[in-house]
Amino acid sequence: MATLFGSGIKRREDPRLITGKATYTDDVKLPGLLYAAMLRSTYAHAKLNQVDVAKARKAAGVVAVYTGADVKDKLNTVPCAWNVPNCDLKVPPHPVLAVDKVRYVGDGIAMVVAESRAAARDALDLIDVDYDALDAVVDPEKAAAKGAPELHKEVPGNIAFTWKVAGGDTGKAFAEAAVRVEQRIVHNRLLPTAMEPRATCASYNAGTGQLTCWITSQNPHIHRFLLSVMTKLPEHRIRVIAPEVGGGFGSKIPGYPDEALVSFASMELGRPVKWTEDRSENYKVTIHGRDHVEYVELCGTKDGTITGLRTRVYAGLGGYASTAAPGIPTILHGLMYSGPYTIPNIEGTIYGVYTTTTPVDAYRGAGRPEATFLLERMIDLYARQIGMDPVDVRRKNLIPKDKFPYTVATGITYDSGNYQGALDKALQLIDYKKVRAEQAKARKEKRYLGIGVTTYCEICGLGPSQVAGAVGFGGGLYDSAIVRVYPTGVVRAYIGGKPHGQGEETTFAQIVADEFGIPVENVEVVAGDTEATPQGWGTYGSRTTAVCGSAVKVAAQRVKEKAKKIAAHLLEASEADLEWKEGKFVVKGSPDKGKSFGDLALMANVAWNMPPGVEPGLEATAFFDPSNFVYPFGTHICTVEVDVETGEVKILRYVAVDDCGPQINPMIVEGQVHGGVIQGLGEALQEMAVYDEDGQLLTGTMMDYAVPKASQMPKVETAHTVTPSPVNPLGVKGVGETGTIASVPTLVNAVCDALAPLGVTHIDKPLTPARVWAAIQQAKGGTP
Amino acid sequence: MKRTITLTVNGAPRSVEVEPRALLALVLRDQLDLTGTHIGCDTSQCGACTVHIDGRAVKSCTMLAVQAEGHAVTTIEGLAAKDRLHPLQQAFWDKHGLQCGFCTPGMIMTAADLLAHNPKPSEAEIRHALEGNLCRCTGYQNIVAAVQLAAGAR
Amino acid sequence: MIPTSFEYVRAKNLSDALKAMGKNTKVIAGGHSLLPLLRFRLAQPDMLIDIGQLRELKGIKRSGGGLKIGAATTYRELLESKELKALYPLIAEVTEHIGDLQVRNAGTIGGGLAHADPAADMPPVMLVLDATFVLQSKTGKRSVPARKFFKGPFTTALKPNELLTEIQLPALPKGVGTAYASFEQAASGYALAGAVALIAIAKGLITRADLAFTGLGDAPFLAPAAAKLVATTGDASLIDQVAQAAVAGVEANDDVHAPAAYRLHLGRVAARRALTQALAQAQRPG
Amino acid sequence: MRLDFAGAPEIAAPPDVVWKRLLDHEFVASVAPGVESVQAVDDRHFKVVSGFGVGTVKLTFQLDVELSDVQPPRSLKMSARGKAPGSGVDVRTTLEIEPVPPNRSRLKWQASSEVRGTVASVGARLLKGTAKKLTETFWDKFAARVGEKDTT
Repeated sequence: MATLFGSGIKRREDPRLITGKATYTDDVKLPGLLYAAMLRSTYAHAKLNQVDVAKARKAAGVVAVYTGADVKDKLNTVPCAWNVPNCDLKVPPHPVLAVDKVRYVGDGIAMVVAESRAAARDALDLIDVDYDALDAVVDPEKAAAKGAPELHKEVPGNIAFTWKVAGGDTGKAFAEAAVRVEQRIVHNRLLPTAMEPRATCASYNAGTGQLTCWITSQNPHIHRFLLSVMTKLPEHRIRVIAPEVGGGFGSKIPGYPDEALVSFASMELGRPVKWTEDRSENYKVTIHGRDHVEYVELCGTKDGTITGLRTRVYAGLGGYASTAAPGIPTILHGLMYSGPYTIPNIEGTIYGVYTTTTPVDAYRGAGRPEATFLLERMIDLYARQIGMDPVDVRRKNLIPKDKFPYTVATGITYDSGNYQGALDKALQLIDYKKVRAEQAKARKEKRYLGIGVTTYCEICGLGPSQVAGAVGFGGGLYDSAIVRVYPTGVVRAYIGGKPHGQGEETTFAQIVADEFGIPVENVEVVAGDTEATPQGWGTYGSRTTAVCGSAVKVAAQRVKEKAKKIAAHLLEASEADLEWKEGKFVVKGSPDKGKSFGDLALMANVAWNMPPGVEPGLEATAFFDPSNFVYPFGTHICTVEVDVETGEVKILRYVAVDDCGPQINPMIVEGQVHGGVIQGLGEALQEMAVYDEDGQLLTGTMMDYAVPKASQMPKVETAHTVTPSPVNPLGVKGVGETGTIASVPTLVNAVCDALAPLGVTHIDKPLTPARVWAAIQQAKGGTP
Repeated sequence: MKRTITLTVNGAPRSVEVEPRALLALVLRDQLDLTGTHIGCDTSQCGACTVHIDGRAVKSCTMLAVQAEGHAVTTIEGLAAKDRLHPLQQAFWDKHGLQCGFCTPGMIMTAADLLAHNPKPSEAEIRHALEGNLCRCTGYQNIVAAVQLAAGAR
Repeated sequence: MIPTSFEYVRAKNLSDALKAMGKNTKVIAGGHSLLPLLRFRLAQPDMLIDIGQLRELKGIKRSGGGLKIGAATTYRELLESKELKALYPLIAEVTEHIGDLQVRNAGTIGGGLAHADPAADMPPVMLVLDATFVLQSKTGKRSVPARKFFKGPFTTALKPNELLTEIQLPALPKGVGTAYASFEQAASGYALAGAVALIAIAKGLITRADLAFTGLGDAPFLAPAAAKLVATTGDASLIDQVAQAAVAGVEANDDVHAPAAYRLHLGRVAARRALTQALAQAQRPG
Repeated sequence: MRLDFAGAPEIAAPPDVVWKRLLDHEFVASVAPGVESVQAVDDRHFKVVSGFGVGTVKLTFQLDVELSDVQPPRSLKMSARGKAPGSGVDVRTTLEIEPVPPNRSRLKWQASSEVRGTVASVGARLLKGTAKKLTETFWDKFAARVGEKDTT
């Protein structure tokens, strides 16, 4: 039987999705369902004097209205779960509804529960709020400056933490360096924009004391844990179901106030309650991404050896510390400053800063896109300064493929890699020499062609639990699976992860079917229900295949070991004499004497004739804890032409070579790369959340926040190399975030390269035509 | 004031009591149990709510249910005959034209309108036709490929 | 996102619709301008009068050498009209820019014009083509030139009890070329700056030159500078001068998407491109 | 979102007449577009209900208006804080009357508005031109009406 591993079979989750039969959270309907709506602050920063809900309580269809005062003693505050050590982290209380102060536009003030969506919405307009305005501060660098308005009395100067990373002797490296380049880099704030807005549907059964919550969650077990903390209900009384989830990109990781509020309402009222955010509400209250102001310096020799990197980063956290927020600009960012290079001296200081804006947390790539971007931008600036081809500079500094495992200056150890291999492949695909020649020719004709190259590696497959503990993550980062074989030989894998578009219902079935030599149709993957699945830590950080997939593999192996015992018993042979051949255990030398997986499934479950001391049943649970993170890598190259009259950027070609180890399903891997690259190109070209100085979100709808459209985006040419990881039994690395991590600097480098003849060195993303045009005017010496 | 409206939904006559302000998308979802039609925005940008009215793709969250009175509404649930897949549904499956699937019903409904009136669209025409449907997962490439496949299959 | 409550009537005929119009009523056809505002509760009418299905407001008819277009004709219907494409290819070209496929299926030309979004694509076309709008109320009808219709952002010559019922397009001169050049805001698709040009030629010389902008200011506007092209051959440097003069002194919009200086610059580029293309089209033999 | 506008219309009336009109809240309300009601709490505080909008967009705001730094007949400051469901607005206006000999005046006004909530996040594109137009129209109309003979 041909192996399924490596086969691009069609996705098994698709039939329900393409026919409209899938159930997302807002599709859940229960008898007696009530609807909740939230009143949100219109001020970014204000003292909350009085919240008058009297009229709203009396309105038709309204069942209850709750304010901060009503719930503050009944619900705990929203926890922050990533308590990064050694950085003096300050996490002030985050009430589920504002009590005395609001700290961003969208901060919750009251919840209305009513018989219909319309009645709940109508009642919001009847609530009168009296505020005293306070000064807002939206820029993290400004918020960290002396005299800035303070958000929390517990956090003087708004500095949530000061985290440092250091390796080597950076001071000496810079003092001795022949070449130094520096650049201020701003990472535009982004709105994750999962197409499905967030929703929660809570149903409390007073008889059993059981709360069932449908949540748009990337990690139902984490949500169960956080809900338990917030609602004070014991964890075993909470069942979280993440049904179909319409994208997350990090925005459906955190615990949110509204999830606890809706649960609370159901517990108070004894009826199910559902809340679904509008898109404009999503843009105000669901976490945002990025938002860094960075000061970066890089030093090296005149012939292209990088000797040092130094950063000072102001990372905006928004009004409160969201669930994983402190870990993003620190552990997932600062530790990756070496990228795929042998940079001996690295020093970074990261300030986490509270600002009067929506909380910022993990958004696709989370910390690594910012690290990769600053490094790849600096390398291009450095290459230009020393007059070397940026590819040659990269090649000169890449970690050699025979040096793995390799420990970089920031202290982490990369699992495996062949960075030169991916670079060579990408150069060959784009025909680098030829495009450079075309560029030279075009420049003579006053056409502005640019070539952008990124060589990257990233940290994912999060991660060993012991390390998670050491860096303050509030949970282990192992994952789990139960592989259960039914009497008729069909199999279910119950997994801790919660796929929401990544296709693990297919890839994990491929793993199991291969292990048992059965058709993939006979395997089903079950995810997203804490009552059915073992403890998992979620689908994010490109971890699910590397960690949870490995748990599936291990559990399946355990099942097979037990099946082998039963086979040996039934065949009256010793286990040592059995071999697995074409889906059967056969006695070596007598290939017609064998037991198929189906035979063994039946015998194990009916258990009429088990080997002595072997329990009935055929299932196994595995908790897989990886020995290290995985570090996928690759090279992306893009060519652009810039219309210098209008600032418009046209992408001519985009080539992505990624190495995520062996690919279980190449079709799915390719899809992840496509989506990741386009999401990164959105960040690089057009996405930008803009606040005004008063903290009003000016890009509050899809009319102003430019999510990429089909007509705006190019085709992506993909290829790969295969370098297995030694840290998990599948050898796989992650591929969910690589596209986004690599594409942003690739595009920006290409545009800056195109405009080099005009003297443009750097443009802060997104490279909207307006910004590109302004940079050209500035470089020309005119005012933009 | 609520009123009863009659419309044809996926080939069958349906009567439903609605307020004039009720959006067609919410009536389909909440009252007619057709939850394949999704709502992803409030400004008519994302297209997740796309259905057909009298054979033409419209955004059902930018339309009042009362406006649909007397018309034929087709949703993703009614695009193909029972237990069969429409060529576009098949093509989206074959070409990995979806990941989380939330935008997919709207995407397919728009593509169906495109192909009904332009059976052999170019890649540029497909991308232009899908401007009103946002997908955050796929990067569109496989969606375009799926529409091309379905066009070829017709 | 649920609108406030309102009453709804579907007009049986135009006269019913006109009679129903009153204080705090709104007319709805396709609804694509109105519905988002209703959902955000930025508009809170007491009653909606649905004219979207009135046959008497639909359709494209020949009239003299021009066309009469019913206000409730959808953009889709415009695109499907062979007559429109033959007589006013400009309208077909611009219509493809409006909204997206679904919006074009439901949105109507009259609805869009009456909404008078200062960055909409169609209003400058109406200025350049010198269209006439028929406005009707229960007491009668009047004709208003498009050039006197757009008063400011979302503000038109329509009185509260009046309805835009028909768009009348005069015949175009022989030897005419038209073009639209625009730069779209990436999210909404509305124009950051757009220019529509019409150039007619006789015996090698320009006999008529009209240029209008959208997206730059509070309302679409005609640029008088275009007249400088008349009686010339319209060489590139003159077109450039005209484009520059056309935006000189304009107080351009300024927002998160584009600062005023950039908008003006785009306006100039759009003007130059539209004029150049229109001229080339006018010069085409046949 | 902050919006700053200014103007300086000339008025065909002397400063003391302009000043009188400026403090006459009923007159001011009759000039303002969309004002539905004005209630004087005292001679410095007013409660105003006013529609704000243009075209299809219309919101009704409850405004608290306060006059300060009143220096007859030269200058005053007027602040208005308004609330509508989901939105808010603060407008601070500075007014100065300059005599224009022999018998006319110039009304120099500067208005600084801060807009919050739905109107700011959704309406930015709709709002800027509209707010400017409304503010300018108001003061131009005020100037024109004060200058009309029958109003003095």
